[in-house]
Amino acid sequence: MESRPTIVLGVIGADVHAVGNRILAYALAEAGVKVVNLGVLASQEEFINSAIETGAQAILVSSLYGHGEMDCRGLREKTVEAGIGSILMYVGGNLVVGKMDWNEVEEIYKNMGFDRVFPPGTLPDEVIPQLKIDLSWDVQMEGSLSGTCPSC
Amino acid sequence: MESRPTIVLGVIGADVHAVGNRILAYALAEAGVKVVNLGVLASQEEFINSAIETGAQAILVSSLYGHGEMDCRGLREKTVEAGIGSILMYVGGNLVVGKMDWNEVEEIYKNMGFDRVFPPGTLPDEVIPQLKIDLSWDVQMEGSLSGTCPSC
Amino acid sequence: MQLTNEKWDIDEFSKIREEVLLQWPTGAEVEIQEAIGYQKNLPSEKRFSEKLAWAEKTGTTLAQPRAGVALISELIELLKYLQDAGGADVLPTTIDSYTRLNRYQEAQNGIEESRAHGRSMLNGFPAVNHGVAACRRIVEELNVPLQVRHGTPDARLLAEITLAGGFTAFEGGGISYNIPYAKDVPLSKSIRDWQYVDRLVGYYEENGITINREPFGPLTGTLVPPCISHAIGIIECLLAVEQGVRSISLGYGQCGNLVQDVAAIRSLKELAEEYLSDFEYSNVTVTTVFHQWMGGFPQEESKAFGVISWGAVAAALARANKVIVKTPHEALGVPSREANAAGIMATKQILNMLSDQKMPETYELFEELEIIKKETRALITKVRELGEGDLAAGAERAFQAGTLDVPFAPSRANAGKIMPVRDNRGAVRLLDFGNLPFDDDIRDFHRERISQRGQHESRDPSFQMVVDDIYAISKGMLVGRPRR
Amino acid sequence: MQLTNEKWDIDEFSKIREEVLLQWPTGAEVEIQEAIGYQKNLPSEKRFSEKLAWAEKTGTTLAQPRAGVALISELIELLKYLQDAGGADVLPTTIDSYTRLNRYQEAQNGIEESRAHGRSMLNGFPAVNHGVAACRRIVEELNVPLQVRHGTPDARLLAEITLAGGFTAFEGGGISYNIPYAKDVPLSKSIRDWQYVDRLVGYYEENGITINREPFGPLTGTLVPPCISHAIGIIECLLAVEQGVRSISLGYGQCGNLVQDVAAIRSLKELAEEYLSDFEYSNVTVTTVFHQWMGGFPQEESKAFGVISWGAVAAALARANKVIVKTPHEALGVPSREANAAGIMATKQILNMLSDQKMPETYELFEELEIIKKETRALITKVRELGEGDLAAGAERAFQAGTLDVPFAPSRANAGKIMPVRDNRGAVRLLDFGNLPFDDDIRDFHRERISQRGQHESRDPSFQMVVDDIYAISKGMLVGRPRR
Ligand code: B12
Ligand code: B12
Repeated sequence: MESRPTIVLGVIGADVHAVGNRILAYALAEAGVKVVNLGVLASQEEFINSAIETGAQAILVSSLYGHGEMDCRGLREKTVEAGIGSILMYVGGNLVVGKMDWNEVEEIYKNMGFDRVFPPGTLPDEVIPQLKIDLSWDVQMEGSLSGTCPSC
Repeated sequence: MESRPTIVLGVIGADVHAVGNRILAYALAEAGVKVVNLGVLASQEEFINSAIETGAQAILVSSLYGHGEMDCRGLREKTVEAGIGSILMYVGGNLVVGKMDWNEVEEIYKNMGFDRVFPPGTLPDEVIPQLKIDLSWDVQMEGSLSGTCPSC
Repeated sequence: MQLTNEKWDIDEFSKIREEVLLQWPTGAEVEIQEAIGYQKNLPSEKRFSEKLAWAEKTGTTLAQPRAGVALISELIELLKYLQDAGGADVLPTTIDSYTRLNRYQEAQNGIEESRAHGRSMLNGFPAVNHGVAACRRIVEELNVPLQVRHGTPDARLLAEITLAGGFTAFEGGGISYNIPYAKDVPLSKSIRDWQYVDRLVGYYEENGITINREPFGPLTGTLVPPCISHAIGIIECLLAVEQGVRSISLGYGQCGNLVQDVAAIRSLKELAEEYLSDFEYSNVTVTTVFHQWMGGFPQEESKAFGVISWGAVAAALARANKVIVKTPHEALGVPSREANAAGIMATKQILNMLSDQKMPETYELFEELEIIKKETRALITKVRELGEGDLAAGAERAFQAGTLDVPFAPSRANAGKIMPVRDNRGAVRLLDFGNLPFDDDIRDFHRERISQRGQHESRDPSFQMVVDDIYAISKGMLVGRPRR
Repeated sequence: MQLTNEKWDIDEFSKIREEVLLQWPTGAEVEIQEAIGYQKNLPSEKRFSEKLAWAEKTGTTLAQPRAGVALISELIELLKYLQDAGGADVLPTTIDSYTRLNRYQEAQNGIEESRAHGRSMLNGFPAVNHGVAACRRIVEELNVPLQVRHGTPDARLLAEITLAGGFTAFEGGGISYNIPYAKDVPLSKSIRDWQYVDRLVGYYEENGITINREPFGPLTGTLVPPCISHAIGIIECLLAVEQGVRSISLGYGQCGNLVQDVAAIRSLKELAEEYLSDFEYSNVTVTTVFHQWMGGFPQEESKAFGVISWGAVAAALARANKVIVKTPHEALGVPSREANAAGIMATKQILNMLSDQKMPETYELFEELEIIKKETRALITKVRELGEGDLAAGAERAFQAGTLDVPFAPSRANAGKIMPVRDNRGAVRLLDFGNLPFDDDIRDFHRERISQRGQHESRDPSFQMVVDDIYAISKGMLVGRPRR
């Protein structure tokens, strides 16, 4: 595999929570990932089309605002239809409306076809090593983040 | 029954919580009750002896510090032995160690022979009308408390 | 049609109104004269503006939660609980995210899924779908004033339905409900659509019904310096008043440094009144709203109570007229009704305990007050300049030019060039001014404060410092000190 | 034997010591030289005095819970939880009420009943019954310093056992653990018994082991004016230092008015250092302890969080070295470990968020500071006068004369003539001065403040006002305003 993997990142549905997305994009880029950031209000189609266009190895979906269940349903099926059915898919954020038992939440999203499901408050430091394993790629992280903001 | 009932009031056992006792004594006196106040650290014997000496119609036991269960056990039996077995007995305060279901607490104390059991935070305004009913006596309460402290 | 800050002609308004009411079938339920009659019959304790006037007169800070679920009777039950068990002084109805983006069909699906799942699948109440009669049922079942809280760039139909439905206050504005809540909506459109809302409110006002309007102060909720939200709030206030609004509440989201927060609330009211008289508007009542910390919360409920309580302290000492309350579930999800009530109760305990205490008057407070005023005036002056005297056109151009700029906002209309960071005492300052029209005095002030922190932490202020600040409160701190 | 403030002769001490160790079989386990050796081997992170020195140096406020249960392994589990999940900086072991009254047989029954019932039937840990080895197990299982917290008029055997058991701090004093905690114990006895404890601590000190001593600041926890607890704390400090104690923490229980609370903590340290140098003691380290509200709490947990948080704010802004944390279960009963940890977490969230913020320096604060100092000095001067220069004798006589007097205290040694009440801002003042030796300036100050409140409430200050104040915080207020 190429030394710099490409991933598609975005906040799905009618969700406008932009802060976590900015930080994820920044941290992933700092770690050497090529980040295609759709930003907020991203539709399922945008995720799929960008993944195809850029030959991405993973799709990272955020949903913060509670409608994730409705917004994410069918995404895996669409990747299959589009011929990228085996692409790695992560989802994270506040994935359901309200406080719900985490095991149940994880189950709901795994059943939808996500490979990994991340709870509220996940830090980039916890995502990047996992991505490294799942994409068998060498992370170029040196200590913690530094430098200036690439996207702002 | 005499128009001013006499009651014995005190904080049982090794308990030194004095504030609620002061206020109860004050409020009962203001309402026209003759209060024999044992204060804190009162033993079962003191309650019984005072009740006999003063011909009291009721014993009001406080326990705040959590050892109430151990301290109150046997009090009803002692009143029987002393020949005042039918005297009205109230207990109130923080009656067990820790936060416990109130119904259980009430049950424990009723089984020990208390006629009424009062939860934490009971106000004098809630006790006096009850006492009035149980002693079928005319409370002389006019509005809320007023005047200066009798005991301080 | 050119965007201008001028009171809409009633005919023009009526023409557009016809289209608006056709956007969803429930629009047909709105009959303005009948609605005015309905509003007239509401008892005064259900009128937001009257409750605010009482709060102002008695020096009380009203506590208001956020709350909304998909279905009507569940919403009523929830709000009753917050009123009775929680002791909320005024109530909200928070609108779901599909409605906010006018996706009424998706909201409809959400209603049906909620019925099917037996739990709310929507993060708020889809008032448009439910319609006028449903809103009135809510208003009638409760004893305190109700406000619509949302985040809708085009809230015209929502306003029509909820005001006809008896709500007496309506949050939002053409900037504050666009920049943090949308990606592709042009400011010219959202400002115009909010002129419509304000014109509607003005129409009620002309007919003797005061509806309170509240620009959304916190914006993105994340390290927004007071001058930014103040400038936007005051501009929205002036735009609203031009359309006939007379009761305005201006909001501000807690930054966390007590002196800055108190100075922010005070300066907000003083500045608004200054501009209102400068623009020669009269008979406008301005009140203030303090939002407990709007950024990321700690996950532990007890820590969240700490954050909530600190917000309550600042609201009380600032003598804000209203405080918007967070809950111990904030970091996790839409709160249970118990968690929501808990937030209100913790807040009110503090408000009451502090109601007789005052913020100490110091030079530091005065200095903070002055810098906020100076910055805000600089931002508004530039808007007037760019608009050649017109605030509506000016606001649009200011965002284009980046002389108004909101940190971390998703909107493409926003330059996104400024970068806030905390100083050594936790006050929010600017590390990058972007294109803000600030003179050297202001810039030096910020730089000096930030460099104090840099020295203290032995590191150069950078985006890493900003990231640390974004996480700080959720990790139990205010200032994001470097990890050891 | 006449009560005097003089360092005990070692022979006299040793003689009494033999009797003390015979009070309960576990006394035989104490071997002082071996104990000194054990203490010497404790790592410095387990020494209370060192943690306090670090707190002072770094400007940190340490958070400490109260906690104690009947059985050893349950206690260890509880304390570990508070350390690890709660984040307590220093830990307590709270002793049960039977042990506090030297009723070791009843404590023994409590242990057995607890084993039988499977829940703690005691409100604390009966350390004397469990003995030295048990204490060491506790100390060894935890990573932070441990203090004994109790309320024992005669704590001689308790001190012997727990200090030999590796505890590095010991709360209490001859006045502060008598007047609020006993009815019939003469002050001459409790003061002497505490001279014993201090002499024991002094002996450890002479042997290179610093044990921190902390007079119990809050007394009855109910509307105690700062000058009363300050005077008592400083006298106990001086008595302790005479016996060789070198690490002293002085406590104060929150009254609720921020200015008064901050002034109280500052004046406490300043006064203590002033008197120490006046009495020519040197090498004494004085730190401060702030107790979150010690009177009646609200029953709702969320409201309790509000009270806890407000206490944390005052502790942080006062820069107290340590804060003693309440829990959301306070009004109900001994807290569950989760509730206890929750209190610590809420507190630490606030402490951290405020660690970089300062109390504004105002004339009001200065005025409050000065009045507390003036009052405290008047009380201590009178003690010196009555004791003809001797503080121990003077303290006893001062209580007899009512020139030292604690509100709502159960002890017969206490005159019980003073009556505190809140002023219009919630600061605790004196409605009745009893026999306190205050000049007209001080009296006028109190009267004026109280009369402001009377006017505001249109009622004459009376005992009813005091009763209202006693209930106020538990009913969600600070000042007990008349019910409408
Ligand atoms: C700031 C904020 C806002 C701002 C957003 C400004 C903006 N445009 O960005 C404003 C005020 C506008 C806002 C609006 C709303 N919000 Co909001 N908001 C928050 C808040 C307080 C903080 C979010 C944040 O910025 N956190 C900081 C960042 C750094 O963390 P993050 O977003 O969690 O992201 C991190 C991780 O989650 C993780 N992560 C995220 N995605 C992914 C994906 C993958 C693959 C991985 C591995 C990791 C990962 O990594 C990120 C970086 O560390 C949260 C609550 C909280 N967390 O405290 C509520 C919250 C997310 N909002 C919520 C809601 C409901 C709304 C509204 C609907 C209004 C309402 N009803 O109250 C609207 C929605 C508008 C819309 N259409 O989306 C709810 C969601 C409820 C739910 N899921 O049950 C929350 C949880 C609050 C609550 N408890 O009610 N909000
Ligand atoms: C002030 C206080 C103290 C002061 C007391 C000063 C004094 N001498 O009076 C000090 C600091 C010394 C103290 C010490 C201790 N305390 Co304490 N204390 C309190 C506190 C905070 C307030 C009590 C109070 O004054 N309330 C105000 C008065 C007006 O209300 P009240 O006492 O509840 O009384 C009213 C009602 O209960 C009712 N009532 C009371 N008795 C009766 C009887 C009848 C018949 C009726 C009808 C009504 C009634 O009417 C009263 C008037 O309205 C309570 C917690 C709370 N309530 O918030 C803990 C509390 C009572 N203390 C407690 C404990 C454990 C102790 C200690 C053992 C120390 C420790 N381990 O922490 C020692 C005990 C010493 C001893 N031997 O007794 C526990 C008891 C735990 C339990 N039951 O599970 C409590 C509940 C705190 C807690 N949650 O841990 N305490």
